[in-house]
Amino acid sequence: MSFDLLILMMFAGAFLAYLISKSNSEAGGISTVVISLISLVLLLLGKSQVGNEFAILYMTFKVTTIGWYFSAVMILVYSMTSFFNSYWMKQMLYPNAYNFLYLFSLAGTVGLFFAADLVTLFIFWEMVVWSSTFIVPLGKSRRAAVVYYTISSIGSMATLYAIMLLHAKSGTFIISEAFAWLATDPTMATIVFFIFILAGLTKIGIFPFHIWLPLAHGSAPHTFSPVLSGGLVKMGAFIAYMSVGVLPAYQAFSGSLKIMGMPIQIYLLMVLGAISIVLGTLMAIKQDDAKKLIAYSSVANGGYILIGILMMDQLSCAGSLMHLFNHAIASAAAFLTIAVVAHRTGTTKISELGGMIHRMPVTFTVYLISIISLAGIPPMGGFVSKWLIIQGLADKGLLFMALAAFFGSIGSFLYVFRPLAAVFLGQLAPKNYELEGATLMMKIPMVILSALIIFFGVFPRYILEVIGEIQSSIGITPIQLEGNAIQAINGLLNSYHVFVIFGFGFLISLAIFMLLQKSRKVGLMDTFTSAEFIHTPELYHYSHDFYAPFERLYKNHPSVENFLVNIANKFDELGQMVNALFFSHKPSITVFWITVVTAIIYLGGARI
Amino acid sequence: MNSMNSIVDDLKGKFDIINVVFPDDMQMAVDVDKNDVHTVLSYLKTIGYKQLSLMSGVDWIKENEFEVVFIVFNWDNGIHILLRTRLDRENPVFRTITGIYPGAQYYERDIHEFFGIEFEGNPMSYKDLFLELWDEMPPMRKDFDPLAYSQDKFPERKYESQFIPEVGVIK
Amino acid sequence: MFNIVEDTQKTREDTRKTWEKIADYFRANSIWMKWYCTGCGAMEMPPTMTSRFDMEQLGMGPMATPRQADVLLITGYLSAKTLRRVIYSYEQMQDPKYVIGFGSCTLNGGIYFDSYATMTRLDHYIPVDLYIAGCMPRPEAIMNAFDTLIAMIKKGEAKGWKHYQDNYEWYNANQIHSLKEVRVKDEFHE
Amino acid sequence: MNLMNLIYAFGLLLFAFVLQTSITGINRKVIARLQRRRGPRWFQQFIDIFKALSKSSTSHGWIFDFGVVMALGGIMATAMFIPIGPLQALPGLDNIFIIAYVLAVGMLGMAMSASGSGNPWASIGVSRALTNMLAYDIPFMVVIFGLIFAYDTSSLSGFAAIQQEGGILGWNIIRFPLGGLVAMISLQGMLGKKPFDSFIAPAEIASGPMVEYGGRHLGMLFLLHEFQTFVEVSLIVHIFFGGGATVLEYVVKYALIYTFMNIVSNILPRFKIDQAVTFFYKVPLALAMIQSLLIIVTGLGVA
Amino acid sequence: MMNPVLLIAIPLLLAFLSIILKHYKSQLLLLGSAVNMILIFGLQKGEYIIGGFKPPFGINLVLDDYAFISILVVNGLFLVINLMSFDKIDKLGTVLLVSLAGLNGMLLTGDLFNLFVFLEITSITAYILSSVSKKYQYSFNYLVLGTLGSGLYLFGLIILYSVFGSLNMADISKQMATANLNQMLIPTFLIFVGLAVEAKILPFNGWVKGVYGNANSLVGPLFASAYAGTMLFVFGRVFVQVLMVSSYLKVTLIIIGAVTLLAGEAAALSKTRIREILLYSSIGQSGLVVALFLSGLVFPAVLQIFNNIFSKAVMFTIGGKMADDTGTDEADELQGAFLKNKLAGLSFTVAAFSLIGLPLFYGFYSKINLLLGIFSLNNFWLPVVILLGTIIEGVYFIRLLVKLWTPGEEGHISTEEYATKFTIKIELAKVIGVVFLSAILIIAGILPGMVRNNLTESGQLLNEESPSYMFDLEGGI
Repeated sequence: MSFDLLILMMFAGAFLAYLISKSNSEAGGISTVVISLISLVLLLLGKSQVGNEFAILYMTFKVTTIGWYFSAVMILVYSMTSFFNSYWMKQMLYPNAYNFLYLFSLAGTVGLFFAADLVTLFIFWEMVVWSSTFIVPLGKSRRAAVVYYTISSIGSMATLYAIMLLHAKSGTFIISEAFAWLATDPTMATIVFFIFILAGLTKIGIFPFHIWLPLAHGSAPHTFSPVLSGGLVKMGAFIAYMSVGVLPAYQAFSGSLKIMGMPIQIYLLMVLGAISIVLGTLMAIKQDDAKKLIAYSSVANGGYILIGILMMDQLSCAGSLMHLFNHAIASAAAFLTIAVVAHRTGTTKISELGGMIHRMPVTFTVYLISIISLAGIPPMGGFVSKWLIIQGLADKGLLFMALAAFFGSIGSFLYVFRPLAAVFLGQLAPKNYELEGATLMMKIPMVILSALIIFFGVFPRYILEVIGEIQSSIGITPIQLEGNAIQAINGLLNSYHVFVIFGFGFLISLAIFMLLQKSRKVGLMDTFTSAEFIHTPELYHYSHDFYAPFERLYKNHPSVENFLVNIANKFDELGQMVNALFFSHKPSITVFWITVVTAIIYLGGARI
Repeated sequence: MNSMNSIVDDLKGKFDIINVVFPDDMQMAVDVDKNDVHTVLSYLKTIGYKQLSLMSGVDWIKENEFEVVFIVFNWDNGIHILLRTRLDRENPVFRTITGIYPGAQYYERDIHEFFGIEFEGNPMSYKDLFLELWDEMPPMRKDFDPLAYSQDKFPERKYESQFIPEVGVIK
Repeated sequence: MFNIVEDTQKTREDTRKTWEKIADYFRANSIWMKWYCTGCGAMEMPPTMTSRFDMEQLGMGPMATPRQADVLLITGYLSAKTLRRVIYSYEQMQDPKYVIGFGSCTLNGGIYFDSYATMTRLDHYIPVDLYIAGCMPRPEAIMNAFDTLIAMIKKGEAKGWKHYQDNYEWYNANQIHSLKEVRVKDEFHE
Repeated sequence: MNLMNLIYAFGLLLFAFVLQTSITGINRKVIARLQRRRGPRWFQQFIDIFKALSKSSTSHGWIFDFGVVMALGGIMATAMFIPIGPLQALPGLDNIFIIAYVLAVGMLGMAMSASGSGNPWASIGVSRALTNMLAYDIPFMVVIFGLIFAYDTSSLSGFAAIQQEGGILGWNIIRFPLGGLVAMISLQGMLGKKPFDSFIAPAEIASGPMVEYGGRHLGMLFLLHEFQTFVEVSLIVHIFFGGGATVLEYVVKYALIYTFMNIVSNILPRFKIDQAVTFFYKVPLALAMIQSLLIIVTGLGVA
Repeated sequence: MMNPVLLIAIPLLLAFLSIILKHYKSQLLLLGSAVNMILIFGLQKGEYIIGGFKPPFGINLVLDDYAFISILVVNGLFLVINLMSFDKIDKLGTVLLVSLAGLNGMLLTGDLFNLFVFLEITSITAYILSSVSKKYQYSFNYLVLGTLGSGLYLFGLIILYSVFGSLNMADISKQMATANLNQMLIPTFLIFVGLAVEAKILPFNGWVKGVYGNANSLVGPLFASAYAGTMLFVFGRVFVQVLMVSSYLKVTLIIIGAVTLLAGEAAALSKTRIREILLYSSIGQSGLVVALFLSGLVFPAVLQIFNNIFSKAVMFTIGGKMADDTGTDEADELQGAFLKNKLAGLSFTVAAFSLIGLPLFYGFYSKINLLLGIFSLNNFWLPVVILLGTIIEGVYFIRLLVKLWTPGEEGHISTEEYATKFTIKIELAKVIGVVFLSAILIIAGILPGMVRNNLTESGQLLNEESPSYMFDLEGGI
């Protein structure tokens, strides 16, 4: 099926889902599964269409490998998450609108990734923004939607400016031509680069635009948070990729000042990425809401992705493109598990939960696998991509980025472990003794995602081959693969072998364990209590202020959120000032202003 | 000493003081009727005796009375006042002072547990504090026989030969 | 047919015994201790551990929790309240486990023999492998006791834990008689 | 990679176990002498481990067991990557980052198992251990980063080979003394020795993560600890002390470094957890940054 | 062939009739506007002389493309709004008929003084309409300022007449080309102020708050779409076709427009009442349109006027209706109001989206075009202002929409129980009307070629080179 039909079909599917939900909302939820899965299959089968061009109305499209790759990630996340939709229909105020917007935003992203001209790009970008904006308030916060829209629209308006500026200068909207023109004009390239990438930065949640992520991710409907974090955030990565890869940034900036071998323009953005990593990590560590925690982890991972993409080299760029896939599925899986917990217990507060493993072992396992990937521990996918990024940084000697990367990497152990320990492990509260686990419909996507996480961790070449194609398409050396091994300039990673050795170690360990005396099974409350008798499981559970000593070190940190809120308030005050100065109940004020303006005009005019 | 005398005079002028003794420097023991305790304590608290250092009981079994002792302390002049009152041993009921000194909570539970004195108005005072699952007579009463209790509850070791000759005497 | 079964059972029993012997060697030479210092006697432990007497030369060392420990050292008097905690701790230990009663109080109540609150005889409630008499015993006596315990383990005599398993009803009845209930609920768990 | 590699790796694993456990035992003796005690026999550590393995145990659910197995398995897998002098079971897999992160599998397994016991002491201990890790790993990684930039390799054997070319003056500890110092301090943190052992703190949080372990679980954790120590000390030997041209040379270096760290540990008190973090971010991290900047910007010390 | 004067005459005639036929006022009004609509399609472009004197001496009506398209839209909206709020017309039929005549007159006339006359007629009807809310102080303010504005306009006109000796638009336009523009500063500016009062340009618009802020579901949309649209069209005609503006004044006036845009949007951001938000948004939009006209970008300006008046008609109808029913239009009190009125809510949303300029809606087309136009003038600061305004506009509209659609407390899932306790029953006529209008916005957004084909000619009439983004099926860029 050619992709123009695919995009149209997805839009039609959105309307279809709306109609189905009208009669039966749960059937509508299931229809989102069917439609997104069909789209996924069609997209995956259509890999051979790379290079095709087509148009819908006045919008032009071109199928590229990068677009195909991004679309695949996006539809995968959407389709997996859609399995959960039907369970939340009852809680939604507008189930049919939810289903509609859900598929509509998906179709929008696919259109965005295949756009051949900048206006089409912008059209789909905005469509995704407004359609997703209206899903967010169905959750826990109205403010989140407004903040989400505000930050997004700052980015998209900047991008629109850049698009128009570029058009005014180069005379074309076609992406490849317009960007190619910039290579000749470094000043304009710098301006366009910074303004254009702003949309990407806001969407990835790079400092100082990160504030919408915890708000929107944390309070969107539980079924939409995985999509926000796993999917929509990646749109920003796409824009960043376009600004560095398609816009020949390194070529255009070849004459500019270099810091540690990097053009200053790119280095500045990398610093922002590094700040995001550190900040996301620190904030994630102190969150009490599991969803906000994963949202901040998305900020940190966004920093990795941005740094990697900005490098635009053989290793880091490949790592970054792979990381966005790994992060997409891992964070979607993590959000889904939290959704299961929220579905059963009604809360996502870490301090109110505990011992869920005894009621939902599958969910726990999925969470475990996803956080291992998020933290970048072998043999999961997240490790391979982080390894590539760090090897790339080491190759260039970008010390400060590496510092942030290490901090984010080790720090991620801290924050991913917190829900593990406090939500899934530890004491189970008596009120949750009878809790049920995930249903089959919920288990399917979670298991598929975990399987993918492991599969691409062990055999990363299947994804790196595609990335290699992308790299060659923009003229950088593709990543080198030898069988399962990744051959970097300064290191070698054969994750299949690592996996085998890990399995071998595990088997030895298991053998030791099995050969020894059998253990006696005891209850959770039969633990060392300094010989005190404790009968209340809830109180015997460590979940508040998990990293209190560490959090104390930065509890008085400055916050950019206050600064942004202040700016917003300034506009508000400006409005009030306008209101007070010009709009009173007395006409004399207006007469006064007419006099003043007339006088100014007259005096000014007299001088000419 | 002057200040202590003035306090005594002050108290005597205001309340029915049964007896005043001075056990030590900076200490005085004041006996009052059990109905006056709360007014005296309230007054003492207002003039600076803000700390309830101790509250305890004594079993005067021959006089068939319990004595309750309140030791209050003034941080400004360093004087301890021991306020003492007697209760009927047959009907040991006393009104709680937790309204005046909230910290008396645990003392009242202690005294209730060990002497069986009841504190009206303090439902918490009926709860166990030190003794878990105690079901005998309160153990600090003089007519309680701890040895018999111990022999009943905690079986003794039977020695085949007497290691210590006097052991029988002690018992 | 019948014989084979008997034979395999016998060989299995033999193997088990051999393994137990080997294991007993390890157990004797590596005794980790959890001490339960209820009243007095805690002061005697530091000299036993440090350079003067150095119990590490016997392969002994202190441990933080009963789960990790092999021997429970109970020093000083035991009130009814602490006895409950001792039993709880003892039951949390892993087999094989040993108990040393330390000082007169655990032996016969010591000077608190007539108290309404302290028990008089520890082996009534948990199996005691070894008592150290005295009020208080000197570190020499403690080291001596450890030597004895090591010898007992090597000989397979320190089977108190087995005794507790086999005669649990008796011990439990004693516990119930004296304490009514072991796992009490105190006011903080209402 | 074929079956022979695995068998070979298993052999090296056994060697590592014997080596590290013996050295631990000897070190207990050394410390005892330092404190004017007689100390245990040199094979006391073996006795302790086997005794723990021989005892009965309790389990708090499948994650409690699985975590221990995963932890030991992960650490053993890591140990298999480590070359011992010239011996290397799995050539090409001794990438520093792989080792550093596979090591984390073990840590995660243990942390998971500990929290799975339901004991809050364990969770507190894990939280401290992880915070500690965030403190000591970053200076170490920064130094390693500089070295990778300098040598364009990230394999342990590669580092060792480069250093062996220059004799004793080729050792990175000589060439990059600041980095070496940082690495040694970080090693102290990695080994969980004083002053960075607040996550064990037996008197304070009842040995933290290990609070619920007894019997075979505890024995396996002891095994894990030996392997972990082996991996961590080996990292330093390979990266900063030129590895070993022969097994003997390697073992001698290994033993000396471990003993040195142990002695240092025994004359120091314990940091609180936030003090440890502040210390690591103030001194070692600054030194590490200086060292790496020197390498990257000036190339000072690079052969 | 019809004479466009009928468009003015028929409403006036019916207005007299309606005084006699008291009970059929609203029917007559509908009849009048419907007849007008039919007449419009029979019109032929050209110049029509009234009273026999040839211009520049006589009064003439000019029906060019610009006038045609504006008359079509204004009359159409007038009809739709009256249909929607039929119940509110009641006694206002006469006034509305007169105002229709005035509006048509303003759009058609080719004479500056005649324009003044129609402006006065329209203003008087507007004063009366504004008093429907019974807030007489605001009507009085409006009256004072409106009169002042007309007075200044007349003053400017007098100066022009004394200079050129003519009031005919075409004539003045011709003579302006050779005149010293700096000498024309004062009359031009006075005319600007006179029109600015009606077109709601800061700082001459003190009356707007009281009048718009209390308008009901009939008056609100009428003011915000028919009146505002007419004023802006007239402004465009006067300042693009008739008067030449010196560069100094042009920059100043553009700045005034830009400031109006930003200040209006900022003021809307700080408001919580629905109608206040809308009125400040209208002010901002007027500023934008004025800036565009003065920059010479007629085509984008016309697009933007359409965008504004269509959207505002929808939004003011619904906002006014809410206020009519509940007595308040505080967004907080009305949260979840769309829960029971999904179609109306949807139309409101579409209108808001179009106004913000989100793709798939008509507003995006006009936004792209106006940006394209401004960039083609090598003006790089005005787009920044416009986009900043767009961001602010988006924020407050999204905030409002989120509140009206999804009631709820922070930290709690949005459920029906938080929804407003007021019941709002939007009549079928209104629903059909707003859905019709918003459907136009969507269709024009998806297929902007339709709009473009109808509009380019009128754009080219006033301004020779107006760039436009070719939204065609061919995809030519």
